[in-house]
Amino acid sequence: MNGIKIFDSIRNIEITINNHKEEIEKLDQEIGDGDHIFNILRGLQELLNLKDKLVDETSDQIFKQLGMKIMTTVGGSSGALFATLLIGMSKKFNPELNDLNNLSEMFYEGVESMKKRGKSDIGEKTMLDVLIPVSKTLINLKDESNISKVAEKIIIVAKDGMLSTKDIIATKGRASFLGERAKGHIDPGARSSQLAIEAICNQFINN
Amino acid sequence: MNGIKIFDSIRNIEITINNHKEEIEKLDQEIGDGDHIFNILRGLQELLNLKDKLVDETSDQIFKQLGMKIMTTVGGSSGALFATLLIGMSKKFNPELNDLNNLSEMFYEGVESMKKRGKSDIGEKTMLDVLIPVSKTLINLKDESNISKVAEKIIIVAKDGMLSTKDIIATKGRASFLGERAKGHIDPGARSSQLAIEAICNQFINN
Amino acid sequence: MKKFVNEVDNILSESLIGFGKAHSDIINVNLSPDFVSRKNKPNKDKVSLISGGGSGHEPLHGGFVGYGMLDAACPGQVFSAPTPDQMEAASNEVYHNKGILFIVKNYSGDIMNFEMASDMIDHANQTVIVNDDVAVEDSTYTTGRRGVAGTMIVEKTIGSLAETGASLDECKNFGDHVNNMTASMGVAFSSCTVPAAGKPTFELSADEMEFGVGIHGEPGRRREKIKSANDLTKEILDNILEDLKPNNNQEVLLHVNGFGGTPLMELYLLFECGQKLLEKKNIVVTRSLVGNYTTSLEMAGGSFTITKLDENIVNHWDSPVHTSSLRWKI
Amino acid sequence: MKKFVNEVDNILSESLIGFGKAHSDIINVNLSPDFVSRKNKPNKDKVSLISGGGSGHEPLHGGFVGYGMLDAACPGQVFSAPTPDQMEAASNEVYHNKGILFIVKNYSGDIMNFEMASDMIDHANQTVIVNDDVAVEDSTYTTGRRGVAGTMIVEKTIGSLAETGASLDECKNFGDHVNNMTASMGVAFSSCTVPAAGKPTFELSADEMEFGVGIHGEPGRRREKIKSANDLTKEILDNILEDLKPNNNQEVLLHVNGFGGTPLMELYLLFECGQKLLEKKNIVVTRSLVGNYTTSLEMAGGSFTITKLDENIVNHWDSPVHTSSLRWKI
Ligand SMILES: Nc1ncnc2c1ncn2[C@@H]1O[C@H](COP(=O)(O)OP(=O)(O)O)[C@@H](O)[C@H]1O
Ligand SMILES: Nc1ncnc2c1ncn2[C@@H]1O[C@H](COP(=O)(O)OP(=O)(O)O)[C@@H](O)[C@H]1O
Ligand SMILES: [Mg+2]
Ligand SMILES: [Mg+2]
Ligand SMILES: [Mg+2]
Ligand SMILES: [Mg+2]
Repeated sequence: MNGIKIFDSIRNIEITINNHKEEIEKLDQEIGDGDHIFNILRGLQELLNLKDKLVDETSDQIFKQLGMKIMTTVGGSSGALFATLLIGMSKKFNPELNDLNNLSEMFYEGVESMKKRGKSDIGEKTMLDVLIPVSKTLINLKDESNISKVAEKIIIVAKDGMLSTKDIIATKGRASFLGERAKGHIDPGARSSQLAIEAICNQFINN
Repeated sequence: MNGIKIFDSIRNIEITINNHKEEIEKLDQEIGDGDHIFNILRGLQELLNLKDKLVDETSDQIFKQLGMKIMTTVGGSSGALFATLLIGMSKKFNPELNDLNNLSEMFYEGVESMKKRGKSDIGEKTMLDVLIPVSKTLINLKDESNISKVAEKIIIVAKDGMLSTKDIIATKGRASFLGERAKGHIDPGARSSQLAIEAICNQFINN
Repeated sequence: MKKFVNEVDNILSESLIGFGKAHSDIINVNLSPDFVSRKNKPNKDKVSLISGGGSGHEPLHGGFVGYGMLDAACPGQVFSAPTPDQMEAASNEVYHNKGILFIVKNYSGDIMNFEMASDMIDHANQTVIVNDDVAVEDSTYTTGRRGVAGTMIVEKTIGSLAETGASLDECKNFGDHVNNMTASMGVAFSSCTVPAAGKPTFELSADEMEFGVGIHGEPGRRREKIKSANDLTKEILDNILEDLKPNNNQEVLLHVNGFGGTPLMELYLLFECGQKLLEKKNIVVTRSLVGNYTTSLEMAGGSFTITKLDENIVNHWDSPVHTSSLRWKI
Repeated sequence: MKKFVNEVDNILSESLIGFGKAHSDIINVNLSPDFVSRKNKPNKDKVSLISGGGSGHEPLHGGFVGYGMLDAACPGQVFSAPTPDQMEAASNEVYHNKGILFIVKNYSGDIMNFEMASDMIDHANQTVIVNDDVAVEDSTYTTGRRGVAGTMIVEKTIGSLAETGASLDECKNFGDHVNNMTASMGVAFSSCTVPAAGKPTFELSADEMEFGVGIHGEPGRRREKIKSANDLTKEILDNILEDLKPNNNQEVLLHVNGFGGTPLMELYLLFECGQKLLEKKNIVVTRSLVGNYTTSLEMAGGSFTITKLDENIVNHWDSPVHTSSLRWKI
């Protein structure tokens, strides 16, 4: 893990999200207020702008600064949540661990912070339906030596999580206001999170 | 001239105007504010509602009451002008004259009152481009014995007047705000006046 | 047509009744003939100000009835001038011995109906005609310019002067003066829908606007492609300033008026564009008003109005006013 | 998309700058982080009230900053909750020794960002959460109800109490009380267009409405055929009254709020429908407010809000207020 790799991942996420711009916009228009894609893209753009400034810093510093940037520029639910994720991750950074171990622990911590911030958990039709299973799977596979295999597994877990939001009733977030009416619609935050995770995983599979 | 005939004419006017509702509406939308047809129809409806109350009154009383009704219910330019026409006409009613003579004098007086009220004259792209030529023709033909011939002549004069508004620049009324832009458009008030006159004339031709 | 309505024919009366109930502390609503009048008659002798015009421009004029502004307002049908019996009845209701001043926007229908009213009433009366819209040519051979968003500035300032007990002539002259110092121009992005018509008055394609539109959705100078707010502002203000010919360091009131369908966010942005541009031209915006004051039902778009300020105008603008849509210092 | 705009990315900041200039007598606008604050800091110690939320609801909240109401407002991007650094900076600007009270509409994004701000600031602070929208279910297992047009009533009344020097606890409790006494519900006839999206958030066919719509154009209870104003009023008020359970002869404030694209004429008509219906049910409308106060950009439609009045609420509603969009007795 280092600055170059982190910013490469962000770049990949941004490309993927941009490719699914209309789809994500539509998801939030259907069961939310339509701003999710703009929040996400604004955040990613702000992060990429920090590359020159942060690329040589230590990874924990980078995560923290990225989190702060999201926190102060994105807004909305996703701004608060992703900022919390990144800042949470930065706190568990441990340079003595190998990357997969380190990332697994960090991600777990980040997701736990999100759960607290959002007072939410799995099964509430939110991005956590992607992020919690991913976090658990990472912990389970953290000692796996075949990174590519881990990445492939994570992609599947993320996709399953994302799809699972389709048929549940939301109890958190804006979709919760809709009750039954949100059934049959995928949660926008779950979709953008899943795409982001897939983008990162693909980096490891391709390498 | 009597109450029955007067209200028959109004009824005929109302039928004709209703048949051209969309057309008149469109004319005022193009170079005005779109209310002309509603003003006219509201006025005609109010007049028809007075039938039972007024039908047995003397003709001058009927014209005066109709004018007052228009004045207090129509509004806009056409309300002020048609009220002025009818009230003006009522003032010149002379039971000693034959109908054509009487009507010609009355109409002349009514149109003169309108010119004063509107501070306007022929050639300004208004209903007066119909009403002034009609008034003049009536005066010229007031001793003609063949009423049907008079009616046919008036129909032509009214139509010519109406069509003449198409290619002039307005200097009065709402279309005057448009300058050159109103060219090529027939004045809505000219069209509704012409249709009203045609409706009355047809009564005499058919008889 | 999607509107809050029961019977289209009753929309005006039901709305007026609601207006009367919502502001029963300051106004009375009379129906047939329709007029809105001040509830608490001023106890001093003053000139009575009466305005009116077609409905659909709310809050103009009924929303400006009250202390420091109008004594009465006569609403016509949507976009149709009111009838003279309305002005007659309103005159009888609000007359206080110093005469009646009518404030009329310059449209044939309004002019004629107010003239008929003037002929009908026995009280001394005069008329101020407002014609602030520079979008249309002013020539002695035509009806001249339209009265638009500047009307409320005329109403506010004469209203204040009348409260001081000024004479009918003084009020009339001051009204003419404020009108001369005021110029406006607007642009529409969409049409409005007259309830009786049930469909939009005109159609604009997705990238078109009506430049110099009237407040009834009448066509303006031309139809053209939409432009940036800065470019629009420049074009509109150039026309207004050409008319007003302000001096260097002229102090002005800058009024950004929304036509009804444009969010406040955009109106404030437009104010910013206008203020910036005026500053560059050494014109000093010392008073401002931003909002939907002279509307065309739900039309999207807006207008700029500038009034050149002198000591009198500014004092009468700042003085207390208590109406349902303009209220300060009271 | 036809809007008054230069660059879509600058619409908020240009608009805020214009807002600041147009009301420079009462407010300051700070950019990056964005917040609006009172110009003349109260010289007595008082609780500082800070609200905020996504932009696009103007005049909420910036239009309610000033004497007798908010000390500061933090506008986010259009329909996106503001970021915690905005609330932190605003808190530092307006703190006056008696603590900070945040007034937050009940949306995940707002709740979370205000919580983060609360964690960040050192000043004593509490939060009133407004959740007046009865269109959505309130259950302990969900996020609960949305905060909509009732928010400004909460802001007005706590604002008044805070001016008296009341403590942070008193303000917080009173805010919760007013929120409990308040319920709202609305209906949309058309969508709004978020500037960044450039196209409408949703589409309704010519005879459809969104019943129970949210103020961001989120779906409500159901999509259905349009109805007469009376029928709509009945359905909405039944829902509100079921929630508020007013006593016989209960005195209430009736607020008809426009979402931005509906003319005042219709809002007053809606008020009339509401007042008539309440009268039949022996509910007495003693205070009223009609207009565009909590908007969804240019969305056509509107909402009813009812607040059950007690002596405290009515006094704090009536007390002087001087903000750019609500002003009386001062
Ligand atoms: N309390 C919460 N816990 C977890 N995720 C949430 C919560 N509230 C919202 N979300 C997520 O945020 C997404 C919406 O983000 P966004 O549109 O940016 O914010 P907003 O809902 O405030 O408009 C939802 O799709 C959901 O995944
Ligand atoms: N000063 C005038 N003199 C004569 N006719 C006029 C005058 N002003 C308007 N008109 C006529 O009135 C018609 C418009 O009537 P209407 O639409 O009912 O009133 P408004 O123009 O006030 O909306 C015009 O088409 C024109 O024929
Ligand atoms: Mg959203
Ligand atoms: Mg017309
Ligand atoms: Mg008209
Ligand atoms: Mg949002």
